[in-house]
Amino acid sequence: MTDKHLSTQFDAELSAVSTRVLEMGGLVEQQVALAVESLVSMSEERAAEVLQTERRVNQLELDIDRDLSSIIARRQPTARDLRLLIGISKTIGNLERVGDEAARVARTVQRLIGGSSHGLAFPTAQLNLEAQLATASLRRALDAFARLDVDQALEVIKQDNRIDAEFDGLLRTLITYMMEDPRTISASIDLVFVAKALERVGDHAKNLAEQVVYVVKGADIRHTPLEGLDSAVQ
Amino acid sequence: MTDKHLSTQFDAELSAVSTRVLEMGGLVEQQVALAVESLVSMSEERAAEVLQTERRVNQLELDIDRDLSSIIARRQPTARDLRLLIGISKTIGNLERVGDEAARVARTVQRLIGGSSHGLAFPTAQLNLEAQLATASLRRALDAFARLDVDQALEVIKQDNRIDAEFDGLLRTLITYMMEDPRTISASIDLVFVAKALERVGDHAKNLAEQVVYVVKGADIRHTPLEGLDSAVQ
Amino acid sequence: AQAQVVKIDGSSTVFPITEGVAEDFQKAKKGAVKVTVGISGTGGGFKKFCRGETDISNASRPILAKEMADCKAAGVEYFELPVAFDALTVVINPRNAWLKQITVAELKAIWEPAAQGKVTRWNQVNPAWPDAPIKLFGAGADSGTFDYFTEAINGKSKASRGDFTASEDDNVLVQGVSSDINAIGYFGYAYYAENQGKLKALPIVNPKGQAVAPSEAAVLAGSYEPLSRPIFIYVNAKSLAKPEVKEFVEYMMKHSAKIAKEVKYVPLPAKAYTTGLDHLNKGKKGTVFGGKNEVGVTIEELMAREAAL
Amino acid sequence: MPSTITLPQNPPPLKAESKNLDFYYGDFKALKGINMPVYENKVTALIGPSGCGKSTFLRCFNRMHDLYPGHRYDGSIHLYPDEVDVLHKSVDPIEVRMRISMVFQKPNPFPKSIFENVAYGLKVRGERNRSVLEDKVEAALKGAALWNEVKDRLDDLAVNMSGGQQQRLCIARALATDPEIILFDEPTSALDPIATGSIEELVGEIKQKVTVLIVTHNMQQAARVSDYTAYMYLGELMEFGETNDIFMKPKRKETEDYITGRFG
Amino acid sequence: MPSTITLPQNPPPLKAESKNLDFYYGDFKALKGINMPVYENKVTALIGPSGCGKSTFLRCFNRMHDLYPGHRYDGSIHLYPDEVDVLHKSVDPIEVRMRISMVFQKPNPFPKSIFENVAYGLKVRGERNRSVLEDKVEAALKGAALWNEVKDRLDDLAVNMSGGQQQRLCIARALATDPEIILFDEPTSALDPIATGSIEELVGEIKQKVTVLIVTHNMQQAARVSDYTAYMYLGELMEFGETNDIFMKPKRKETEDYITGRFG
Amino acid sequence: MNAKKTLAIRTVIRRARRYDTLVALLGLLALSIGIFTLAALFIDMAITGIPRLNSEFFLNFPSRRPAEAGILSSWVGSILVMMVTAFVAVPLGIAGAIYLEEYARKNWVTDVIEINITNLAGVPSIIYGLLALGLFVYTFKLGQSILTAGLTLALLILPIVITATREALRSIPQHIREAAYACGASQWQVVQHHLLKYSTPGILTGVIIGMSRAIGETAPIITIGALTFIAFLPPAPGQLNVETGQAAGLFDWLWSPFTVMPIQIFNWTSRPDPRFHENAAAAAFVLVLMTLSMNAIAIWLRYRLRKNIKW
Amino acid sequence: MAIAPPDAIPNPTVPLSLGGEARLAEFARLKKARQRREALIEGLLLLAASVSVLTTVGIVYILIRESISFFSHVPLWDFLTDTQWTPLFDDAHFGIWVLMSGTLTSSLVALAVAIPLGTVIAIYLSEFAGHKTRETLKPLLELLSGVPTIIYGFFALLVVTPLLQKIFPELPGFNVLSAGLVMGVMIIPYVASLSEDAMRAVPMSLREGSYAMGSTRFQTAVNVVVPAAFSGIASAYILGISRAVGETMILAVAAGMQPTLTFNPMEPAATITSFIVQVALGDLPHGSIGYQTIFAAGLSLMLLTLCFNLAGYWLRKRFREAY
Ligand SMILES: Nc1ncnc2c1ncn2[C@@H]1O[C@H](COP(=O)(O)OP(=O)(O)OP(=O)(O)O)[C@@H](O)[C@H]1O
Ligand SMILES: Nc1ncnc2c1ncn2[C@@H]1O[C@H](COP(=O)(O)OP(=O)(O)OP(=O)(O)O)[C@@H](O)[C@H]1O
Ligand SMILES: [Mg+2]
Ligand SMILES: [Mg+2]
Ligand SMILES: O=P([O-])([O-])[O-]
Repeated sequence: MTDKHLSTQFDAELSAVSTRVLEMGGLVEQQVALAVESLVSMSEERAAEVLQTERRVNQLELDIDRDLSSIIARRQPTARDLRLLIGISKTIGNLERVGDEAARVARTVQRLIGGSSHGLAFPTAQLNLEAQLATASLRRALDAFARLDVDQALEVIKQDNRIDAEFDGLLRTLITYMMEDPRTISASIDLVFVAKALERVGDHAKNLAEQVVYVVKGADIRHTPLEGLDSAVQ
Repeated sequence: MTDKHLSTQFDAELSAVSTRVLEMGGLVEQQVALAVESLVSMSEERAAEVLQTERRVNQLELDIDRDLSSIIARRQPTARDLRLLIGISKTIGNLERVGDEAARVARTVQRLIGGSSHGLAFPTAQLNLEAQLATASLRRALDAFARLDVDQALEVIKQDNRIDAEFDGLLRTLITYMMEDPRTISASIDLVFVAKALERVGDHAKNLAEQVVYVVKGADIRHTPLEGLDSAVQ
Repeated sequence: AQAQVVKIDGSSTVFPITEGVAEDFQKAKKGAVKVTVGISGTGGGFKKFCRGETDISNASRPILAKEMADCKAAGVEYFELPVAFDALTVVINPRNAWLKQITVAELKAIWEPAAQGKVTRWNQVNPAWPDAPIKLFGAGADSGTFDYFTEAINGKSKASRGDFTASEDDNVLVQGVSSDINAIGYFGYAYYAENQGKLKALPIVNPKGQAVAPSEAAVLAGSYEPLSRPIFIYVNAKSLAKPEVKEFVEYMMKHSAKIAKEVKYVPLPAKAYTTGLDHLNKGKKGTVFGGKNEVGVTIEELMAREAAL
Repeated sequence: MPSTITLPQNPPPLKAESKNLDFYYGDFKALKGINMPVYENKVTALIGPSGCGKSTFLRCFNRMHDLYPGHRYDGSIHLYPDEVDVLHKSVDPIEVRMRISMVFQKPNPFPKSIFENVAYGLKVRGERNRSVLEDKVEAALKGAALWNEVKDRLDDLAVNMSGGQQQRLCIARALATDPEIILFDEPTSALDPIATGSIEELVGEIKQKVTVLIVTHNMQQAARVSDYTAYMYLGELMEFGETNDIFMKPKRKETEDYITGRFG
Repeated sequence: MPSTITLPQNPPPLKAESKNLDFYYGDFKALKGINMPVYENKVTALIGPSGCGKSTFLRCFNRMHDLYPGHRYDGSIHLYPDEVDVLHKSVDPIEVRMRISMVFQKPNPFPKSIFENVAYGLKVRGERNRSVLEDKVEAALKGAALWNEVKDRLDDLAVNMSGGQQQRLCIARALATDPEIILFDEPTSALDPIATGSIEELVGEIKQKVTVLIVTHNMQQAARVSDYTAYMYLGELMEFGETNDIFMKPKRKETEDYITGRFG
Repeated sequence: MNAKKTLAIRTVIRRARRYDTLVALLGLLALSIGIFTLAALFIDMAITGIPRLNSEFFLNFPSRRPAEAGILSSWVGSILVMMVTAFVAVPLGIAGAIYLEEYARKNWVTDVIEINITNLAGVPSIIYGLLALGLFVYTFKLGQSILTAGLTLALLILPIVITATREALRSIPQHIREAAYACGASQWQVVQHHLLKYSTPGILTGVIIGMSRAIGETAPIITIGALTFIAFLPPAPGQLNVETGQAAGLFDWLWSPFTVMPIQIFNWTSRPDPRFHENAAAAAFVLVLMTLSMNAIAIWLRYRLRKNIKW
Repeated sequence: MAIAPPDAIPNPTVPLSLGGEARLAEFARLKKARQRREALIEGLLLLAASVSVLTTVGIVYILIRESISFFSHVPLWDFLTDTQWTPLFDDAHFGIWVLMSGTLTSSLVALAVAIPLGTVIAIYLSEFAGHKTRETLKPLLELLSGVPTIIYGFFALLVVTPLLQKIFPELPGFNVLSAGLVMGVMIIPYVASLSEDAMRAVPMSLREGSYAMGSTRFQTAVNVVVPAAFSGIASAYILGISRAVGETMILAVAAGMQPTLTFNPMEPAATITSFIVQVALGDLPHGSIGYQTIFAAGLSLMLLTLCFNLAGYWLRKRFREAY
């Protein structure tokens, strides 16, 4: 065929979906950042903004999922195309859950603001660090997805440990806080959930990265121990 | 066609996958029950058993997902068939996460057993109740899936509130425990996570139920508020 | 551009003579006059002639009453001019050694209608002849030859047995007789003359009791009886007004004798041609036969008769 | 049984509409009371099991049945904007065919040159001016994504091209006369997936200029190329609606059974 | 370019194998050094763009090319277990065809009764006993899922059946003689999705008894019915492997481009 | 497959193969009977006739002297008659076939016409002669001219041309018609632009088969009164008449008397003088060669035209 | 779910961008001119088509007109039952059966040659011979039908009959056998060529189907090709029969023109056609009863061929190729 016509329609549809996924990713990323910010600055508005975005993310998930099934129903995707669609389907699920975690953080912030624990000292720096790690992970995973970059995806997966370690540290710190001043327990438990949420963001970023590997290599590396990773990707 | 041949192969493949999903569901259900049991009886073996099962569940998730994509690649499913496949894909994701929660509980049990909090009094009854509610929800959701019973699925969705309420109550109880005796904080935090895990099981059961509605009715009711549910399903 | 054309049609028997004359005449006139000669049989020829479509009609028998009526109806008047003799020749296979001559009666016994299906062996005709099947070959029932032969032998025109091999094409008959030792057949003299190697002409016992074989001399002498017949051309009287037709007829009367010989017919005595021309010039129109075929008339007799339309 | 017709929320302008259309082959009633809209600049797909009357319905639009004896139309097919009833006795079928082109199942180029094939419709319309012809042929070939492949051999015989090229040529031939509607009767069933793909792309593109009605046996093709889908069964229109809905959420059990292959 | 051949981990027993197979139509080399295994009681699909040599390759297996002048085989196709080379000069093509049946693109029943069609192969093999014939015909028709439809009209002319039924009849005809391999050359391209579905079911079932080699233009069909898939291009075997792998994780870019429709 | 089964199959095959050999041999035998007859005929004609084939034979008029006789008037006549025949039969036949195949409704009338045409093809040619005599010669007064002969033979081969044209039209796939109609073509445009062009090879074949038949026909020409002796050629258009000084009109030759090859042959074969039979053989040889070359042209044309027509 | 009644479908809102008024006006103009031209052409074509019908009408008219006056002299009953045919004799008999027997016998002999040989040749050419062989042999064979029949006549008389006489010394010099045999050879190409065409037209897919079952060529030809091509082959046979029945010159030359009621091919016989040609060339006065016999005979011949053609038509209808 001289005229390069072939499958451009399908490709157009695919890239439209991919774009929306990235849009959703951007939204979610922003959501997480906002949530952390609202926590650190105890800002009611930021928290509200997060919850606002949450609705858009949910809608995006529904939309993209509908598009995906319509594409599958209409085009008979195979190989990489199909993996991409499946990968996207799992990716948006994860993104939505990241959004949920951010919303959870935002709701905690709202509760904290409304609560009595106002003047409490928080391990803000540590929380911030975990938040940074998690968002970075998320951003890198989304980036890997945008470029279908397996190496970067593997990087993300391998780095998940660090967030987990950070979470453990944070948890221990919070327990110390609580033991020192039982009045903070209620608020601290909230922070535990926040930390947990951030840790889950990291997990989801890892899941995203796994999907990138699946899309590109066709290898499903979920539940694969880190050691086995490189050989599975070959 | 007099000979009823048509699409029986596809139907056979579909039902093979469905069977495995139900098998996975059964495993997960059992896992949750075991996890709760291990917690209540502080049984090391039960906990180990849960973790054992976890690997099988993970494997099932991978297998079923592979089968799903292979079916999509090979058969051009549309309408209900496609929705079923997509529903299954989301269902097994949820089931796997239920398994994860059960594993989390089991790991907590292991930690509790290994820890120093031996003689502590726990709000076992309350935990047990939440666990009962969660597993019941899960069982009913799986049942609804097996029979593609929309009414039962809607039931499950509407009842999710009860588990959430139970969790809130439990959380408050635990905070009380912690405040009373700061030595139990560490162990209580573990229990908070257990309670959270059970609450999540309920959430996942709800997600399963949503998929049933999607498969049967083609209506994606995720993120739909309870009030809007009935009209969305029409 | 009305070219000068002389149109002749009719009998196939007469054709070779007319053709020869036409050929020479055209050459003599250096192509200024065109002559066409067709073959539609004597009957077909008269049909056209009596519609005024042809100038001259070849005829191997005299014009018949029906045709005379047709001509009359169309206002066609004509001159009847004999141009040559045809000697109907009875032939047998050259290997046939026992048959030397034949009488008219014997011929009749063989050919008469009553013989059909009954007289099938030679010895039924004459016990002296062998007990062998008779294979009969004769002219087609629609030919002048057939009419003449039946009239001459069976006494009635067209009265013949039907179970013989008939052909319009005399070569076919030649072939038939020459390939069968028990064969007997009859056709025009020319075909015998050209195939003397393959055939044997059977002498006919004439009314005077002589067995005469066909030959120019015998015919001219009038001794080959009753199987020699004159053949004619009929000339449309109106056409004679056209100089080319007149010229052609005159040319024909002058040269027929020579050409008849060339094509193995027996020419008439020279006087017959001049008498013919005479009749023409005197306007002696019509036929001398009165619409019937006749056998055994001599040429002199004919020339003397009064013609009628 | 009444048809299930789901009209879009904001329907695009109508290009044609069949109203209570019955069609008979002799005594056999092949179409039964078909009511269906055809929207302007949209692709409408007709699907259904073999013998359900898809081709019959399609061929009513350009009065192709008039070529054969013993046909009978009842009801009407209105063509907009002038609302002429193409099936009406007083309407000249040739005029209808000048407005509605058709592409057939098997590529059927005339055994003439590529140029003459594409120019044919124009010649029939009395166009003789060579340079006009050349321009229109080029435009049509470009519209059919064939120009680059054939521009250097416009005088070659069309039948020497590959099947996919031939079918694109037939599309160019149909396009050349600026038709208002193009009918496609299983245009790719004789082609391989590659050629099929290129034809499908093409259908997607030409709908910007013309309205397309396409019959196909290939469910996915209907799903891929069309905006609206009509499911026919035993001469009746069972369901009509937006393609996405028909394929993801058919309203009728029969439609679902058919598109999922559980029919029969 | 060497073919990418991914053999399964635990290969099933071999039924046939082509070794360095070249095929020429006159001077045109239509197949180039094809090496490919055919596993017993499995379905192997041949896919590839039009003209890539799928049919040509398939028709080597039963020496169908022998019917036409100007062909030449190089290399071999071994048939197991007896390892006879079906392409060898000394091997009688009729004997090969008695072991390897074929079903064609367009259903081609003989203009005879249904019974005669199915019994034809048996008669050719010298079977005259009516009751044996009846039994085998019944078994074959059952195997082709046609018995219930035709058992009351075995004496009807086969050409009066529907296209799908005719194709199943042709399968019954092929089955009746207990072949070791059945070759299918695009057996459903002339059929609608329903009939196609039933043929595909059938292929899935008969592979329990015979080995199947199928050419198809329909990617999904290959994916649906086959255990192994071979992708051919320009007369070469590009990739061979388990169907799932070929469709989900093709090794070669060319294969992937083809199955995803990005070829060309 | 076990050895026993193989053996059994081989026996069956061997038995079946015997019939193959038998039929092939029979076929060859049958063919050779035909070919042998043809060769015998041809060689026979050639041996007898070829010595006569010199330029004079072609340039001389008939004569009573065998050695001088030639076929000039007859071969010219044959060619002219064929021209008229072709000129009349081809357009009439094609037009009639087009009407029957493309325009006429398919009903019992068409059936009757169809039977009528097959039947006409089987009517002995001499009956056409009778018809022509009554119609052309007597009713229309066309005389015994080239025109009459041409028309008669045209009627004779009309069914052949019609049938061949209909076959050719029928072999044009319906989808070509549909394609043309779908482009908005009217019925006549479809015929003119497509059907006529694509059926040309088939029509040509029919025409030439018909002409080969016509050129050998004897009986009807005799009936209408073709001449046997004619020692001049029809006037060429513009040829000056020596006598009248008038130039011949463009179509004067149509009204001219004529003769044709078969009549010449027929006449010569029935001559007593065997040397005429040699002439007949020579003329027959020429006639067969004429037929042959017409067929050759047909094959060549068909091949050339078919090359560009594929569906 | 919106189930819309048909008239609820909204009307178009946007006017047609292409064309519009001008375009429609142009169409209307084209239409007028076109319709006039089409009507004229159809009329002309109809005229041409009617020529063949008129020819038949003419033939039938002429045959019947003359036959009527013939049958006013000769009772139909005699015509059909008399066992002698001597219309030109003084003692005229008009038993058409005599000529019919000759026609039928000679046709049977010819067909006994042409049909088996033609069919075998067709099978051989279509199923056994290679492409080259077929392409050379078939035109060669078709030449057989291009030879003027009068030449066949002499061939039968001068070559075949003497040969036959070597085998059957009793055989007369003129006989139906030799004429029929030669006529059979002449008809071979009609039968073979048309049958071969019909067999060729059987789609290759059917043949492939048969070969794929393990058939030999013979089995394929007999079981698949011939049945599938049956109607075409039947047409070829019918054409052959028509040719045989209508053949004139061979019989006129070689069969002996002897009107006897016999079905024995070893005897000479006259056929309807040879009788007609004989009379047409002869000296009979036109309009005489003898001359009219040729029309009665011609009418019988036409009826005979009509019967065969009707049979052929029926056969073709009944066994239309169905593959
Ligand atoms: N010319 C005809 N005469 C009589 N009946 C016909 C004719 N053409 C089609 N039919 C019948 O009309 C019905 C509809 O045929 P149609 O060709 O429209 O079906 P289709 O849906 O296009 O099928 P396919 O998918 O096989 O092309 C069928 O039952 C068919 O048998
Ligand atoms: N009889 C033949 N003579 C010469 N070349 C041929 C012949 N048959 C096929 N070919 C050529 O051989 C190549 C392979 O043809 P083949 O029919 O095997 O392709 P295919 O893959 O089956 O294509 P399709 O999908 O169109 O059936 C093509 O290039 C074709 O043009
Ligand atoms: Mg159709
Ligand atoms: Mg192929
Ligand atoms: O042609 P005839 O001489 O026999 O009349």
